[in-house]
Amino acid sequence: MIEQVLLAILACVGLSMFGAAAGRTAAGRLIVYGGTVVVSAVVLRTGVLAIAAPVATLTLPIGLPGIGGAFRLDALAAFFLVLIGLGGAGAGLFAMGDARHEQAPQRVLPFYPVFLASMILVVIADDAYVFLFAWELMSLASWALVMTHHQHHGTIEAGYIYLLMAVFSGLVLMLALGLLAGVDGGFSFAAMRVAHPAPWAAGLVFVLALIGAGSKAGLVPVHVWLPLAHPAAPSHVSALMSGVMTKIALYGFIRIVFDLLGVPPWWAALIVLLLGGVSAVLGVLHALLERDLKRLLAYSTVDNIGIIFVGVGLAMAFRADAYLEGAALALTAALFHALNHTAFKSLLFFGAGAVLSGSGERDIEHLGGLIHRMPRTAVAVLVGCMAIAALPPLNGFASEWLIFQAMLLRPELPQWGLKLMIPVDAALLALAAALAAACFVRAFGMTFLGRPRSTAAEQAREPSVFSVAAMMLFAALCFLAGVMPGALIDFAAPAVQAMTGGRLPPQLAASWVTVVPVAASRSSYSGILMAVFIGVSTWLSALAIHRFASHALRRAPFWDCGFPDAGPMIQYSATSFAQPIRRIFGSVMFRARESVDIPQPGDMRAASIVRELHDPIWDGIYAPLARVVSAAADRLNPLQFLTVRRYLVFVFVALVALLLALTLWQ
Amino acid sequence: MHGMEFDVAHMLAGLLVLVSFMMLYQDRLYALLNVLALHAGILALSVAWQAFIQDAPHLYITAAIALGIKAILIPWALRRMVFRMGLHREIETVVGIGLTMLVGMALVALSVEVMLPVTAHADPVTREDLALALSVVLIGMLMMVTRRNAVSQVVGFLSMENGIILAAAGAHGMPLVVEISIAFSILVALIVIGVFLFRIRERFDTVDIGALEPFGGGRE
Amino acid sequence: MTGMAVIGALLVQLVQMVLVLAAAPLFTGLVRKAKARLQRRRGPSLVQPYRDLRRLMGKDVVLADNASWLFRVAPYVIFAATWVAASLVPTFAAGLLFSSTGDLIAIAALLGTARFAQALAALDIGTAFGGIGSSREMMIASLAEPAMIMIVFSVALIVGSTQLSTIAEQMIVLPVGLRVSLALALVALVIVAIAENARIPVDNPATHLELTMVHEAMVLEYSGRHLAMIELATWLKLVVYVSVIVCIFFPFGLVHDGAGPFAYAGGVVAWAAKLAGIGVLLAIFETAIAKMRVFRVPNFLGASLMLGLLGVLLLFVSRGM
Amino acid sequence: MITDPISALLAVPLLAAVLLAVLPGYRLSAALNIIASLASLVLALLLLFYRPVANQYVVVDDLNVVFILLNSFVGFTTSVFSAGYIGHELRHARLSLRHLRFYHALFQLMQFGMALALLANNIGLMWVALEFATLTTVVLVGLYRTSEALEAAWKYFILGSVGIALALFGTILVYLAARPVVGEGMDGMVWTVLIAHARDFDPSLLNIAFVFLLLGYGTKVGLVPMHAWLPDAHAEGPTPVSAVLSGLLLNVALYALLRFKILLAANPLAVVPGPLMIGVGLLSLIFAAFMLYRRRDIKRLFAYSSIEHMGIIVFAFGIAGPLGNFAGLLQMTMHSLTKSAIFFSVGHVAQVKGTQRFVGVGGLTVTHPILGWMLVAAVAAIAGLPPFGIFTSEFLIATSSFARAPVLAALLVLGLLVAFGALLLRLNDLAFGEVKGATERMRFSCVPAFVHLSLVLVAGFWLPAPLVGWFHNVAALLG
Repeated sequence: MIEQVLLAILACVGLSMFGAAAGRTAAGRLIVYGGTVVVSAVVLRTGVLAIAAPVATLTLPIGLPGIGGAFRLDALAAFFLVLIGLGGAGAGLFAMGDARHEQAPQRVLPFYPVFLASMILVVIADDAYVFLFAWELMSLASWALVMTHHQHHGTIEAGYIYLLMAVFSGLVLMLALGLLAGVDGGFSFAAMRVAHPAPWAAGLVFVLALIGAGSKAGLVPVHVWLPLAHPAAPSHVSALMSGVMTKIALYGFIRIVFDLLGVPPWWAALIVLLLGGVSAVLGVLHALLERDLKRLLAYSTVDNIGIIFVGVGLAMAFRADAYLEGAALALTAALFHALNHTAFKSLLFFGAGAVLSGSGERDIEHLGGLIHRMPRTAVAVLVGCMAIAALPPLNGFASEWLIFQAMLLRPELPQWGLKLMIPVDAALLALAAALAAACFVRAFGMTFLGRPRSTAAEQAREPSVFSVAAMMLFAALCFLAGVMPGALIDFAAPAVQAMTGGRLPPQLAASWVTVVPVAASRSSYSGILMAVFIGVSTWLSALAIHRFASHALRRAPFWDCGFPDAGPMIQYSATSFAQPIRRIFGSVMFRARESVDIPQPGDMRAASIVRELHDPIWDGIYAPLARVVSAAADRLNPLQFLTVRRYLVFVFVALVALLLALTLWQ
Repeated sequence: MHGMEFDVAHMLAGLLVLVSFMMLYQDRLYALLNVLALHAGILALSVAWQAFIQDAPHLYITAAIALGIKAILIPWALRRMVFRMGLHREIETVVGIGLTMLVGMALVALSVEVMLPVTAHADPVTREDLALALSVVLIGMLMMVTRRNAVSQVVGFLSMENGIILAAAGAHGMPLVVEISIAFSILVALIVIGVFLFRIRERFDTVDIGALEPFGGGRE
Repeated sequence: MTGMAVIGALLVQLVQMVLVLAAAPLFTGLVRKAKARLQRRRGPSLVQPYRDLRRLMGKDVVLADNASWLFRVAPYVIFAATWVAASLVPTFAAGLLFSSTGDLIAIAALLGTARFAQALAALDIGTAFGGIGSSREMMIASLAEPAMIMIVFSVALIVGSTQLSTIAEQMIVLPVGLRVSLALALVALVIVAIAENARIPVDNPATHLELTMVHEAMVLEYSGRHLAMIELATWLKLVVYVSVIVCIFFPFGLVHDGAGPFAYAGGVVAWAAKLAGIGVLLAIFETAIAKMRVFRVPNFLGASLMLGLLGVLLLFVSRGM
Repeated sequence: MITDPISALLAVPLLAAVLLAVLPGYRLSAALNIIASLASLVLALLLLFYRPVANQYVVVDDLNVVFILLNSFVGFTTSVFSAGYIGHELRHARLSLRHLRFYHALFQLMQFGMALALLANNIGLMWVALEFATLTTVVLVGLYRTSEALEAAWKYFILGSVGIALALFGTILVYLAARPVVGEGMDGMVWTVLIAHARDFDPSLLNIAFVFLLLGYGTKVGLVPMHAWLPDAHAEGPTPVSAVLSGLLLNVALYALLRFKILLAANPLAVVPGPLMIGVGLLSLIFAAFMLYRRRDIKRLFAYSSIEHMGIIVFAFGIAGPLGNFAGLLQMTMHSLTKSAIFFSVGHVAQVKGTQRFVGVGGLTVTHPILGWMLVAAVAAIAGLPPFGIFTSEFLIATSSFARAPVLAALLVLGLLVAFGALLLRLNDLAFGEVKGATERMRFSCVPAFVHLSLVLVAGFWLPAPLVGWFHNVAALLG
């Protein structure tokens, strides 16, 4: 089975070569993206088959010289293969339609399959070299894709920060794995599993893994590249980056911390929980204040990554106390939410892409009323928005509900730090969920509802059939995962058990409609019944209305408060929608300031409102770092201008110093 | 190893160090060139003496080279150059002469200190010789880095290299000494020619970067 | 359980769904009446809400030109979501048939679905008021929801469940000493309920002065049968919240499934009594205080969030867990 | 005597030099240059299979055969590249035919010098050969006769000469350390003899010797603080010379250093060279990393990146151990291939754009897709990103050193990151963004650079088993 995966990788390489050759032709485009769809489907199938199957390993004479490359397909890998397969298939399908709008296909096609392949390779890698090789290749390929529209404003900066952070994460992971490998270089994961590092080493490895994987996943405070890079790339690539690549980072974290490292101390869980909660709230707040549709989605990815990491942190906490069922529940919730996020975030990015190529506009202040121009897209995106806003009966709610259930197991924990941290996290998560609802009401409302705010929005067109198909597919996925959570929980069970040692009671076996994570008396949820009830009662009420109420319906202009023919500009804008939130949270967190300028009567100038936001993370960490480096560079640069004699002075001083050192040493 | 031979060799080497110090406190170019000639002369003597006591005839060639090229030819060439190119005659120093001398003392101390632990079965001659040679080398380098104009730097390089030849000659039965000394003479000749051709006057070292503008450093 | 029992349970469930639906307008009528009395007015009759409903059903719908399908579907979704939430709350009998469908969190989320639909519908026409309304509604919700979760937490930690039926059963036999955090939770929940139901001091259900209103601004464009559905859903929501409060904090007289018909009747009476009592209290409260400015609402809700957290932390102290 | 591949390997470049010095005409001499380089490549390959016995002057062992092969290979590709390059220079009258004869002759002489230095079994001979090679490059650097070129050559010359002197002093000390054991005369300088008796040498003399050798040969390697000549020399000389400097001469100097490291490692009492090398390596790495930021000249940028990589390599050899040495050797090989490929591409860039300043170059991937993407790939490779071979060596260095000395490894990683920041910044200017500079079509082949890059690419996935075994032997040799 693992051979299939490797073949899929090879196929991707072939596709990328083909793409480099025939990138400009429409046929080439269709073949490459179609090929990626097929490859993804194969990978998806393999994952589904392999998750319950026994572990398969394979060693090839490539990779680290003299040692060779080890590959392994276990339950966790299989689960993430499913994720990649889903995301890849969807993105490929969407791209088959959407990529016809691409101006520079020859900059996308050669790298897209490599990107996909590298993600697959990360998941099946079984030694440090192959793992990091694939990890950094993933960064490099996605960087090339981010640079596609390099002549657009800001893309180069985005690419720069992205690759720099990516290489940073790679190097940090390199150190972590190096420490795990030990002095005599046991680079294979098999060796690391049996070698138990000293406590200090374990702690260090954990911190490094958190920084390294976190900065690829987009965890605050190492998330800054994400909202820059994801929007800059072509839409289907953004979908893949947000929907899948961040999950690969999650995989890296789980693989190192749960599988290779043994059991990290409880304070590690505390850190993860803290960062997770902060990421969730900060991410969604940023999203809520964002005007650019794709950046909004990118920030909401930071939010969801935070939620996922809260789940992982809970699992670590329970694991540190050997409470395996709890750990299993928490990790299941995290993996489930990761899967869901792949589904709805890809869907939303497809939607954003459809809007972008349909109207040429991604600033929601200039959109509106697209529900009339792009009805199918609107339906799909609406489902996505409801899913990401964690509304029943869709999948977003199911996974967040599981996370809350895991949090309610907290009393079993002895450590006070965790006891106090978890309720706070719960509040943060609830806040994030509510803000996400607000955020996506805003996003959907401003984009699809109301009246068009620009001619671009007026002339928007529905995307091609491929793109619509991709969106509908994922909408259906969101619904299915929402109504049948039990199936997915059972599906993820082998991976969870492999990582935590515990497992949840099988859901479908007990009762195929309801999810009972711990005990029926404790809590239960049935997405399918929920859906049925809502459907039935909607139908009933509609029936009753049509039975008893009048059917008369008049069309008329909306209530304009007595201002005749008010233009679309009087609509509530995205900025004004976010204003209450900005005022409540932003003033503290982003030092948000607004200055309104209303001219005197008779004055002809337009009224204006200026608002400024500061990103505390950027101002607090990255700007100072950049300043330090550039200051050092400036200080050292004069050494370029010295004269021969001064260089000789260096040599002389070095010589004398070394001789001196030698005498002292003897 | 006969005591007297040993003392003579030793005396000559010490003399060389002494002359190096004399170089350090010269502040006139011509005088410096004279001292250089003296330096090379003494080197020639000590090499010749080594040739005698090791009865290694090929060392006489080295001695001859030292005498012919370093003690006569090069000083003469440099003198002409100073005359032709109208370099101004006094040497601009970076740090004061006195301080330079002190540093020189420290360097001698250092080189003795460094060579001290060399165990006895590397015979004493070598050890002492090496200590002195090393101090000559270091002082030569000190000269190069504390003098601002090209000629005196060339002189510094020459004295440094004299130290090396001294060490080489002192090393009993060391092969290739002649070849090396020849190679070195060529090198020095090239440097002198370079100074002459490239018209590298005080520009060899200037205090302000501005003067280097069109040059390598300035490019950046 | 046997088929007979299933039918019985189903019956109870249906009865309670219908009952809640039927009682909702009456409860609102009661509150209005009580308020009027407190303001020395005669006020409308108790059944006025039913009349309003009939009238609205009879009228034709005036739909804005650019209204989309979403605008027309929203009322039904809002109503349905609220009604399903109502069906999950034990009113007079615990251990309902459907209660396994969702717990307290799910109920809150269902009301969230309704809110989501309403906020979107408000934006559909593209007027200033719809925008104001939905923006403020989401702002309030974003603060109310964490508070709600905190309440769920403190309750769930005490009884070890988020299932309302279980909670109700546990609450009756509760050890003394946890009352403090419960009291805090109660206050917090009341605040949340007030905010979520657009009552004074957060919002004024009676006002039509656009700039001060939240809920009314959202439904401004609705008319006829659509408005009827929305109004009904609003009243239903109020009853849901009251029932939740009652079920958690005053679960006395709650009947367990499998009891005899008379017991059920008793349960219904008890529930009605509790409802009436709370309705009067609400009326008094609303008459006593004035509506606050929109930007003082966050502090109001923040207070409830803090109370919730405090309650959770106090649990450690009082139970040492 | 030509039957013996070693003397053939030495004779070929010499004869070629003589011929090239007299032959007129650009095409002929370029062709001859290529042929001669090819011949030495073939002979080097021959050495793989037929290994003659060492005599007092020359030896072929595991250590140097790698370098000989690498040298002759890069020398060959460079000669191919230089044919096209020089043609362009002639067309634009930056060089005259007279210069050209000079250039080609010196090119072969340099090859001779390096080959001799590598083959030498005699530390004195090695010294002479290395100095000879250096002098030829000095003249080549000054080839253009511009004031900048002359300044660069002069800097190189002076610093080089001081380095020469120090290295010689070190060599003498080694002889003195050896003499009491192996007796007077030539044996005291024959490598094979030295290494055989190294354990009995006087350690304190060896220590002092190593200090001088480190500084002396380190000057040629371009280690900070003796690096000053390197950026100028790379920037001002003809591009093929820059390629050879970075790709080969630095390696040869490092090879000399390694020989003596082995000597010290073989002596139990001598000071461990590790700390010294680690210190100098880190210093070079971090210093170069920061110096990369303010560069305005493309070739100078990559010259500093060579300093950076030499720092990494010396660091690796300082860390030592089988992994460290292996990584160091791999990094040396990969670096010479990649860096010369970079200089080939940069040479093309400078020729199509008419300038080698960053201000004049931009948006290459738009105007010259092949060249642009090749440059992107090359920089990705030099920055140690997969799928290229340098990733392998840097992976080994970072992981193996972090397990031993976390702090040092952290510093190493810091340096790598800082350097990468600068490289990427510059790469964005060159390859992306709005188009700057002339858009003249390319009139030359990218084949040499392409060949190098594909080799590096393959190395990222897979190294042939014999090569690996070979590296392992050498690593063991290095202790």
